[in-house]
Amino acid sequence: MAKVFFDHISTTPLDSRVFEAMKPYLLEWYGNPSSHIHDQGQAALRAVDKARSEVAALIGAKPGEIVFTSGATESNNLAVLGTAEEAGNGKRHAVVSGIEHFSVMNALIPLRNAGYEVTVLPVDRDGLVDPDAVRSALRGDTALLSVMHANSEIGTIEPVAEIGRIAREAGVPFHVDATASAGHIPLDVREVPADLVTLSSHNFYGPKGTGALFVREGTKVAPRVFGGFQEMGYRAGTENVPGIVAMAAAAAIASKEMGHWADHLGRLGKMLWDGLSGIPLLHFTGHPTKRLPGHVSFWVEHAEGESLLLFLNVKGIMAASGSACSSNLRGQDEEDLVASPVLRAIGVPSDICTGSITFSLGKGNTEEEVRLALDALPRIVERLREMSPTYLDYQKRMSQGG
Amino acid sequence: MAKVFFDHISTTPLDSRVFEAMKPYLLEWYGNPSSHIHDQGQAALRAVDKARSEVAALIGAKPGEIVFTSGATESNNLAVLGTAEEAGNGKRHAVVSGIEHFSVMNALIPLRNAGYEVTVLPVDRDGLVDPDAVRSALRGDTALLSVMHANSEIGTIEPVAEIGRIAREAGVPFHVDATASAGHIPLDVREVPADLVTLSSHNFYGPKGTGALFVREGTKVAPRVFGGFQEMGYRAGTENVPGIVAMAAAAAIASKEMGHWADHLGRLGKMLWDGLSGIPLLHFTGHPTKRLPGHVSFWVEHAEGESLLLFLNVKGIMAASGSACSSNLRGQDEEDLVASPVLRAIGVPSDICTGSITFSLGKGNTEEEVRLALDALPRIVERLREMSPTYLDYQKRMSQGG
Amino acid sequence: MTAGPYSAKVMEHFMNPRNVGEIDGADGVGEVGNPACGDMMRLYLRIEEGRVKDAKFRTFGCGAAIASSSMLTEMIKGKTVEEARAVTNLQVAEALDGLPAVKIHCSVMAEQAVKSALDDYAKKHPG
Amino acid sequence: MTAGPYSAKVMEHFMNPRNVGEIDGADGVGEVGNPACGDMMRLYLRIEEGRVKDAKFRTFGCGAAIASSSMLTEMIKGKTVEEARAVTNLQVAEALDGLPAVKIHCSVMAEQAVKSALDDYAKKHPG
Ligand SMILES: Cc1ncc(COP(=O)(O)O)c(C=O)c1O
Ligand SMILES: Cc1ncc(COP(=O)(O)O)c(C=O)c1O
Repeated sequence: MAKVFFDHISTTPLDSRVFEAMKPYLLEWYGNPSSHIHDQGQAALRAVDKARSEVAALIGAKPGEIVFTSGATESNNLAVLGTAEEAGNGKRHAVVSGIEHFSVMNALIPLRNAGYEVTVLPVDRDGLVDPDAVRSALRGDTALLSVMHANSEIGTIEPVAEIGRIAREAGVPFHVDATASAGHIPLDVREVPADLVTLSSHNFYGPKGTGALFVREGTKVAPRVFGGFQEMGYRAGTENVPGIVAMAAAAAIASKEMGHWADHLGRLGKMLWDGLSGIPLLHFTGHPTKRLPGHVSFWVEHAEGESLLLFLNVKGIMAASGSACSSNLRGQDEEDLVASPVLRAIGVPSDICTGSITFSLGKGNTEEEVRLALDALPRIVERLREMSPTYLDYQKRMSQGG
Repeated sequence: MAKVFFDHISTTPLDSRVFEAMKPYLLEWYGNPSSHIHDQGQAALRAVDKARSEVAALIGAKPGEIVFTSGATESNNLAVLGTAEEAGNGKRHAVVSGIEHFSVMNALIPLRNAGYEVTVLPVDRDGLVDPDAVRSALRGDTALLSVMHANSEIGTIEPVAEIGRIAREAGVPFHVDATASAGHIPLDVREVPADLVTLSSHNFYGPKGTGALFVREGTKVAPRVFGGFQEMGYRAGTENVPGIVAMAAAAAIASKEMGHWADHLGRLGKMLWDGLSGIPLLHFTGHPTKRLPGHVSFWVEHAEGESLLLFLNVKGIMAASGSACSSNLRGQDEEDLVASPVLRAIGVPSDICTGSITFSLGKGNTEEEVRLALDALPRIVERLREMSPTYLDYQKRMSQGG
Repeated sequence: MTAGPYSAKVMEHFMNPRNVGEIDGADGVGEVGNPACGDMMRLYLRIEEGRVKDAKFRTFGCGAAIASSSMLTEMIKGKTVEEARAVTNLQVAEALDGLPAVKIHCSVMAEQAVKSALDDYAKKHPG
Repeated sequence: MTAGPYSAKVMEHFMNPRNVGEIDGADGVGEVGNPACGDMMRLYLRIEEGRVKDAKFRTFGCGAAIASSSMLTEMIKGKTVEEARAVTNLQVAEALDGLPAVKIHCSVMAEQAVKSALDDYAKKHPG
């Protein structure tokens, strides 16, 4: 059976060119960059330096502004908590959008415990943050503003350039979580006045285990990991050399090819969107045009999300409900499966949130695969609805001319 | 020219079997374990679960007691800071040995800033911690004791079983940094009453970017990375699946083979030690017998360490001065190159610390390579001494019957 | 080894659920759960001579909810009212070769649905 | 591209240092640094008719220290006393095709060694 991967927002397959770039640093050049007195260490150090330039180039940054981390979660934590720590005692206020990822939201918990005030900005039905709301929220004692570039679950792209200018005016450090967008749509820190940008290797065809935080020259961030003097003092610990080399290779490929990918994914996304429009009681989520290419998200009434995804998987189509975290079977309670904070933030009624699906396409997907999904989904929805007591009631209401 | 890698304490080459185990999780099974509703995510989740059992088996732990991290530094930070946070407000005292790695020592900085008292235990000339000193140092308000299993720089193996029993009696959580020892010499948490143990993949023929912390059932550790609900809540962030699978493969291999490796390395180490004994004014460091197999460390008078290492590298022999961090050319100042806190702790006079070398052998090294080193080093030492004004003065003193 | 988070048995019942539907003029109808909580089950029973003669269900919910519903109907058909009432969620879960920990509540829903339907039957057929 | 942390020029001087040794009855001797700080350099000068006729050194130190010493002796040989005194650490570092930032102090040591040796010469040869 054909296997169709439509869950690129949770992770992406490794580009084979990235694997080839990484391989020598697994097999041949295994040195520790801190042990650079000898050939092995020196090769590792040079590889990390080169990688820093390549990742910097993806967003128009300087090499010295790139701090490698273990992933987006660590980068987001470092941005939020590291900046708050450096902001000084007087500044104890943080502003974030209501649709930030858990790795931003939950990093606020220790801040709240320490007495910080947090302003959570609402978003509109399409998931957009209103720049004017940002302007009103920023205060003299605001230590940090965090607004993501694009949302994983609903695909909406935020007006970060405009928001950045507002933050710059107010003198507030501005963090942009670009986990879902980097390597897919352009983000240039020479144009977007962001002070901190989170990048995630495994979201643009690089491997898991490596991320980065852009820290603009002059921005103060306290380290969160203590030990040796790696990463210019921002992050201790022996560098994940093969991971860093691979992330850089992925960044270099994305820098060159993301325009083509976006064209291709834009076409597939439109085809998928148009095809899905035919399913009754299906509602798209996120902004209709300001969205990630190849990202199509929606919820359907009278069919539960997990069942839909399970059925799709049996038919060879792998998708998810948007944020991998919010479909976490390993969560402490069932809450995880039901309540998506993002869908709540855009006003989806909570009794139907559970029928949400995100199809996130990647550069390797084809029209044929979109057709497979368009063929499978309506039947699956139909079948689950036929089993659902709520759909039965709905049909009765309708036939009674409701 | 033959390339001889004698710096296994900074990092080890990846075992080719580990690479083979890792490869499918880079190329074929790229799923995100949190997206486990579909085949890709499910395969990733199962791989991580299996890996957890394999790593647990290396130290006799239960799978649920293994938390994967990005490396030893993060594990040490989590052990120290996570335990302190859970210890409660009354307990504001930490005890560590004087030869812990920076990732333990520097994790104490935020604790000190928060008003913690820290007792640093002295070590003897061989680098051994005295269990009686531990007993006297532990108090009613001690939140944590941290003593490493083996020291990277001087190879000494600490009596962690005995120290653990003292900690257990006193009811103090006991952390053992086993970065340098795990996978090389046995450590079984059913016998050693450690509550927290740090493991590092790249130190036992696994890749960089993955480590683990053993957290004994019932031990309380607050997370340091906030976000999704991965790693049983101890550590947020998408798992480094290939890294975790690889670490587990390395652990499984080590579990089986470490006895053979130790025999082989014991032989090579003895050969090296005996050969080096012939160099005048050379002083071995660390305990003569309670030491890591294949680890030979020493300092020589009248020859500077970096020059020795540089010269050795030119001759194809890669070694380091023990802790990769303490030879960090990228440090903020030259201090890094000169002052090794470990050598100071064992009482090596600071004006000759700079001539310290650690030869750390690995399972792939051969007698032939040891012979190469034994051939090269005396000449290098001789040559550098001939250039040194201090050696000239020494010779004059000697010839004057000094 | 199955591909998904569930046992082969769960998947088999999920893909081919038994006894989906309604019973016209059922002797007992039970409804438990709530779509806002992610699942809802409606169970129809035909009771004859103190035995469950027929059982049908409609469920809105996850794979475990649907499989539990299907398995439950299979398990209670032919049982006496008392035996049916005694079926526990653990029996349902076991019959499905186990459920993930966070999905146990789905089998609880099935157990509650029988009780609810039998209560309805008792109300309609007092004495 | 060289293998180590240093330029090919540094490595060449490190492996084949020029002018290692002493000058018996040197006209000026300078000593700077301290083994406790990781490096120490002793410079011997033979001065004739106001010019550096010969220069020899002994250095305890890292690769950069040895290469800087070697390069320095080459640079000052033949220079007038004034010219030799004017040699800066940056000229030494440049002549070596650069030094890592944390190693610049090694070239400073070389510069100071000349000044120290010339001070010694001036003291011994007043006027
Ligand atoms: C927008 C966003 N930020 C951050 C993260 C965290 O990424 P990771 O789990 O790779 O650390 C995610 C993951 O889903 C995300 O969607
Ligand atoms: C004893 C010990 N613990 C911890 C570490 C930190 O390991 P990593 O840099 O891989 O995080 C080291 C590294 O040299 C070490 O020697």
